[in-house]
Amino acid sequence: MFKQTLHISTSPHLVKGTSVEIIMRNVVWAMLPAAAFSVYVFGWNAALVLITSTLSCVLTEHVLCRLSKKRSTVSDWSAIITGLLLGLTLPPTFPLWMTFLGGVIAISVGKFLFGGLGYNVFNPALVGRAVLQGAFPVAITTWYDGFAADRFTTINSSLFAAPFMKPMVDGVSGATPLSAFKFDGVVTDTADLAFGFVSGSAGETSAILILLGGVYLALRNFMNWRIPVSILATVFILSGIFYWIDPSKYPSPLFMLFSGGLMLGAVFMATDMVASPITKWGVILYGAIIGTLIVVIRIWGGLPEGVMYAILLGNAISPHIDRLIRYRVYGTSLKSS
Amino acid sequence: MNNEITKATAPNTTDEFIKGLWKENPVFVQVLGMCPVLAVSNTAVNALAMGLATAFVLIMSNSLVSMLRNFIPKEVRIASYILIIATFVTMIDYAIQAISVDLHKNLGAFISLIVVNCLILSRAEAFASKNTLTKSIMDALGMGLGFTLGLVSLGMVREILGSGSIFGIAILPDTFQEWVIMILPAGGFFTLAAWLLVFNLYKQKRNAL
Amino acid sequence: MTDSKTIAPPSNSFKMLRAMAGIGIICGILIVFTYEGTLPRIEFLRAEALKEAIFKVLPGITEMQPYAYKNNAFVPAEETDTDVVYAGYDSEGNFKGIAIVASGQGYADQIKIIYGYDPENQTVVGFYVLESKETPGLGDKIEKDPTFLENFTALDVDLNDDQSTLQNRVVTVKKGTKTNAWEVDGISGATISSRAIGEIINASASEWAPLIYKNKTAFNSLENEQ
Amino acid sequence: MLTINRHTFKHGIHPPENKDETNGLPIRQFSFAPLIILPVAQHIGKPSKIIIREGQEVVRGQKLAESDGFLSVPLHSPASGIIRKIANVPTLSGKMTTGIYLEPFPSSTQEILEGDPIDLETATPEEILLGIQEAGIVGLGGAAFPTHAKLKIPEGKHCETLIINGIECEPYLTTDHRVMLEQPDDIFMGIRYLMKATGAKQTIIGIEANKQDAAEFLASKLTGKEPISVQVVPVKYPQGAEKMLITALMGKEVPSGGLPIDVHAVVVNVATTAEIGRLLPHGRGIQERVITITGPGVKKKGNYLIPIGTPLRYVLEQVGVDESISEVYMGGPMMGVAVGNLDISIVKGTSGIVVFNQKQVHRSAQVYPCIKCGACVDACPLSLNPSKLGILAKFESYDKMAEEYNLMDCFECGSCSFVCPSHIPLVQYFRLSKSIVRKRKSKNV
Amino acid sequence: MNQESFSQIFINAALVNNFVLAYFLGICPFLGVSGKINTAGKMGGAVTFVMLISSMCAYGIHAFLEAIDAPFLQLISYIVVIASTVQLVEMFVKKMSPALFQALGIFLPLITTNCAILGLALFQTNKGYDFFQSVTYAFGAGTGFTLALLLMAGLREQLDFAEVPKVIRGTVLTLVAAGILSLAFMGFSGLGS
Ligand SMILES: Cc1cc2nc3c(=O)[nH]c(=O)nc-3n(C[C@H](O)[C@H](O)[C@H](O)COP(=O)(O)O)c2cc1C
Ligand SMILES: Cc1cc2nc3c(=O)[nH]c(=O)nc-3n(C[C@H](O)[C@H](O)[C@H](O)COP(=O)(O)O)c2cc1C
Ligand SMILES: Cc1cc2nc3c(=O)[nH]c(=O)nc-3n(C[C@H](O)[C@H](O)[C@H](O)COP(=O)(O)O)c2cc1C
Ligand SMILES: Cc1cc2nc3c(=O)[nH]c(=O)nc-3n(C[C@H](O)[C@H](O)[C@H](O)CO)c2cc1C
Ligand code: SF4
Ligand code: SF4
Ligand code: SF4
Ligand code: SF4
Ligand code: FES
Repeated sequence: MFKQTLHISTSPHLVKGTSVEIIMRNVVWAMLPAAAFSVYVFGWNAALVLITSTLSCVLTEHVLCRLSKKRSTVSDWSAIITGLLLGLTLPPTFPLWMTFLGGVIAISVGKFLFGGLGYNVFNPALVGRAVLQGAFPVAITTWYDGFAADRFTTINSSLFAAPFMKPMVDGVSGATPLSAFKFDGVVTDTADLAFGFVSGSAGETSAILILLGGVYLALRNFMNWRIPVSILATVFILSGIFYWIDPSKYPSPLFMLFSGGLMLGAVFMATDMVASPITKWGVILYGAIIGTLIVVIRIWGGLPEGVMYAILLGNAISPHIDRLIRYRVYGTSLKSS
Repeated sequence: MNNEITKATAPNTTDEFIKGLWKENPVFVQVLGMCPVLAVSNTAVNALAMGLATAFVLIMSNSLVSMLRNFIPKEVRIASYILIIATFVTMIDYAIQAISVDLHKNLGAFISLIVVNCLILSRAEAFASKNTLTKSIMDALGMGLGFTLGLVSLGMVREILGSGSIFGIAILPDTFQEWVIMILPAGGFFTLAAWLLVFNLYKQKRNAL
Repeated sequence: MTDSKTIAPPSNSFKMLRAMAGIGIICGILIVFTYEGTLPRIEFLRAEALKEAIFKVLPGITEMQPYAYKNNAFVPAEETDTDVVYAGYDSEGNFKGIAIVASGQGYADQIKIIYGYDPENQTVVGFYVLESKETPGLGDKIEKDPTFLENFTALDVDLNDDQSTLQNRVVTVKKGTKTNAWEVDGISGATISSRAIGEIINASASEWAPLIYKNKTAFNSLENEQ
Repeated sequence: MLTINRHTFKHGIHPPENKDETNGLPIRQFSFAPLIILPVAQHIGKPSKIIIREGQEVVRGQKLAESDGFLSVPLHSPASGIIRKIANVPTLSGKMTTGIYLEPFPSSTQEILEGDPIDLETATPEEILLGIQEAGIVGLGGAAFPTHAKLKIPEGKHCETLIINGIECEPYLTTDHRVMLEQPDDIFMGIRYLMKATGAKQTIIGIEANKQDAAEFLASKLTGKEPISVQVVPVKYPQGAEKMLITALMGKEVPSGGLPIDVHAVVVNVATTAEIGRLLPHGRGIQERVITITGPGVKKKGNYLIPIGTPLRYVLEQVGVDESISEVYMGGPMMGVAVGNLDISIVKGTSGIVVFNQKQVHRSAQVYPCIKCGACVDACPLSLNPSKLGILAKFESYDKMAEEYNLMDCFECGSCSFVCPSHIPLVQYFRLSKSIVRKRKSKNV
Repeated sequence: MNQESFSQIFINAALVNNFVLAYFLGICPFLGVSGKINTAGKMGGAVTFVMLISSMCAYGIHAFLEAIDAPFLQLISYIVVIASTVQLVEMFVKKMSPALFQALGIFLPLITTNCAILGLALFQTNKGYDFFQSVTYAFGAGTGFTLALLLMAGLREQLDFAEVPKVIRGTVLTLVAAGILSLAFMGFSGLGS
């Protein structure tokens, strides 16, 4: 009757049944609508950029694991997130060789050097983008208007710039809503922003779809909803105050919410749990800091957009937040009599 | 401490010279005086000028310290070294201004900052104050050249990738896409990290053999 | 180091004094010699560089003369003066314009420029960057980009009716959209730096142009004193 | 009085309860095994001293071993029979300890030997404590700490509140639930003894909302003359832990490193209470206890009254288990210990037996690095930071764990391991770390 | 003369042109003392304090050298005066707080031979700041230095518990993190204008 050998494990013998892989896979699902919409807006250009960035991240992860003689960690899906997010932050006509390089840097510098999954102190996708922005500031701020008539028939030649060579600029370059505002004082209609009828990086176009993805993740408890809520609320309130003071000088809070990479950053990038604080209040403070930095950079800084920088700075601050904001351990602060 | 290692492993003057180039390279092994290394290595020319200026100060101060080593009482030695170093730095500062205003502009305040480069003070303290003039000069030559080598190797990488040229001469085609980041501060950090990584990998491999 | 602070014997402190004094003397001699030796050459190089810049921004001149604005008038400058501008003259000694140094915040750090102002035509006639830390390959186009430099060969800085300030603000617009003579065509990819130049010139010209225009006769003769 | 609390302690988790299969099944008497095996160390503290010889005949309820000092309780014979052997026996921890092999007489009437009754009215608190000790009672909630030792109020402290722990937050287990439904009179009698022994001014019976029927039943028995109340609290693991229960019921926190008495409370498990109420009036010793036997691998699930010392193998044969069983736990699945050897036997602290078969045990073996998702931080009822503790444990920074991150407060509830998406064996790390820290400390002293 | 406002000077020195991350000044203490948050904070405080003092000294020396027309003595007098000031501070700290002195270890004396301090003195002279501007500049630079040091220390305390290959651990990793931090600080560019 009892021939079976018994397993001996230590308690608890029940587990909740989530896993890193399930979480990561769901994040990918949540991003897909926004990614698909960007392809709809920018055509094959955006598709190629997204595919290249994802491939390059996955490939880099695989190769690095092999080189360091570890089991390949590609199957945990996190490299796919990094790749997709990197692609979404790039202009849809960004040269593919630069995109590829960005993916390599995101994974190798942003993730692997720091110890791989779970140890990266900065958001790897943003490390990739920050390096690209530092290296190729012109290419990364060359935008094209969406909904070009030929977007599903032709591919922009700048995508195929030879490796290490400058891209040829062709087609009409458009200004993003933020740079239009900062440099020319032109305000884009909020509905256009929310539904993506603007130029910008692939992931800037569909605030609504990104938000929906975020709601899905939050409902399934795969994402800390406090982070986006805190960031968006801070941006809204701060810019609301300035708008109230002088509407002719400062952008409206709705414009601030729906323009640029704010939605993508708040929903998918600041929420990377590895590089964000761990407690509820810590996370809210983290969101408030990021939100404040975004408003400061956008309104007073030299650059039109500050989401990436704000999140990277937030990442750098989060160890301190975790050090300062901890839960009071049960029974402490009361004197043991 | 350095001194003990030096005495044990470098019995003759050529060795004093060689060690600075490789085994005790100030940039890659000792990681000393990093500020100028990072700040002025954005082009090979700047790096070379800075390296030579540092080497000059190093050689001169090492010589003078070595010559005066029996004359300077222990209590005031650091003060005297700083005085000596600051003198030679002021001299090279004026000399560079007299050579080219542009070069001086590019190197900025970093020429003056050679004063506080701990490489120089540490050589004076750890070596020149205890060794003969010839040995001290050899040591300074080696360290100075090693420092220059480190700087220039950084500067070359940064200049080639960042501007497509080397010592100001374009070597890559016009269509080459420059990596602006290489000239930015971040590029300095990254390049130095990469060089150190290469060095560590090499050391690891050699130790494994 | 130990903490015991025994008073050093006199012979020792004498040695210390002697050593410091000796070193001080050696150092002093070295420095002063270098300074004296290099000073003429350094001053020459600096003056050359300045002269070159002034000649660049005031086309066609062969002579120049610094003027300082003191007690509501322009007088030939002395060495210690601060608010200095440079008047330029052609080979016949005719007054051609004024070179003005100005600075302001750029993308990376302060940018220092010099520009030439022709009070006769009320235009900016030349422009040169003296110091900038703008990003190589981007912001440093303000020094090199020929179409950008083209902006400053005839930039309109007309004074307003009561001659108190400029008629139109000098503004940098997006590349390719310049429509008025007082606008600067920006550099794409370096909007911030090119805007900074527009703003620097605007601020400086608003201050200097009325003064110079009012006193333009002060510059008419080239005092040959060299 | 029945009150329904909406609030409870902070954090905690909600594992699937799986209590429905057994919570409706009445307690049934289990038969005697052909050979009963009794380890003498059944409780925390000093093992009892054997006072019988091999070959001796004993009567049910007779003392086989007597207490050896204050932190020790006697062991009573669960059946009339003959002592076959005094030898080493296997235990749950895998170590062998001294034990008694008892062969019950077949079909004996199993009359129970009675001792000196403790009269509730006349006995002094000291006499009650002595009675509890003599009855061999230890905590039946699982800790098996000698109850009289816990009830002894230290010099300078006093007890206000007696808390009866009817929470039973472990999934699968329904022991306490059935005891509350079937032995209300014993429970109230036990409470009277306990209140007298501790001097408590009031008693709160704490019950989770998934046992509403038991709560209402007990409340209906209240006369209103005694200061006893029943409180229902929301379901949450690990509410049964005494610190959490005190917070849930009284809104107070037991100081770190302190005991319930620091907030003038004493917590006793409901089954322990019932046992006191049943045994003391007759001066009997404890010989059997209620155990839930359940889990997907068990055929005849139920709540059984099982003689102490019954071998586990016999128990499983009687209830019938699947061919493919692969894990057996003594206790619930959250805190219970996996059994490696079926030759061990039921002890006083055994509150449940859960059997899993292959299917349930098929969990993902992949352990990922901590991704700092914070799930564990939001699960830990003590508000520790298991994420940080886990990383420190991996790097063997035990002292930092204890000094900066309150390692020693962890009561090993396993909530953190339960929620971790990276499947990091957190509580396992902490058990090890705690024992290492303890060892280092004792070495330093 | 320099027209910059105090807030402009402060923001520029602390964030936009952070001494460590943009100007590469004080890299050695940045690499050396950023291992622990506690020490980093103390070091930052010490450097800020020394910066304030040396900034005032440098302002005075500069005025004096202008008066006697001996610009060639600038470097020597800066270094000597700053060195002696730090010496005084060191003696003061040793006496007042031996624990702090212990914590800063060999770094307090090295503050003297730290280019951030000397750089500050030289830059404020080059920029032609007046007395109060100089002090603001020193305060901004010190704050920026402390900020960079603290951020780095936080990251490194976390990285101490990361599974990093041996060849990367230590200086290489610190430099990479510094590089990313420096990229992140580029977000502040243009702020102080
Ligand atoms: C690394 C880096 C360096 C930059 N350097 C400059 C610069 O020197 N000057 C400038 O105007 N903008 C600089 N920028 C800013 C961007 O190029 C900015 O997006 C651009 O000025 C916007 O102008 P556009 O609308 O013409 O593309 C830099 C950006 C980055 C990321
Ligand atoms: C050495 C020792 C001494 C104890 N002393 C007391 C005590 O004086 N009073 C008390 O109420 N509990 C005492 N306990 C019991 C524990 O505090 C606790 O009630 C027991 O471990 C079971 O609680 P738990 O199952 O909630 O963990 C003691 C435990 C040990 C190990
Ligand atoms: C995580 C944890 C969960 C517990 N759950 C229960 C429980 O559900 N029921 C229970 O009676 N005791 C439980 N306990 C034990 C109690 O803390 C406490 O020891 C017990 O109620 C005291 O009664 P006893 O000594 O009569 O067993 C638990 C302890 C811990 C640490
Ligand atoms: C809600 C959520 C957001 C994430 N955002 C990012 C991101 O912005 N960048 C990234 O590289 N990885 C992201 N990841 C994936 C994963 O955390 C990342 O690969 C780790 O940072 C690698 O250690 C995210 C994961 C989740 C669950
Ligand atoms: S003296 Fe200078 S170079 Fe040396 S360690 Fe200190 S700061 Fe670095
Ligand atoms: S003198 Fe410099 S190199 Fe030598 S031991 Fe001291 S700090 Fe190290
Ligand atoms: S096992 Fe310890 S650390 Fe984990 S949740 Fe329970 S008390 Fe907290
Ligand atoms: S639940 Fe696991 S993965 Fe999440 S923070 Fe805790 S230990 Fe890390
Ligand atoms: S601090 Fe700048 S060289 Fe060391």
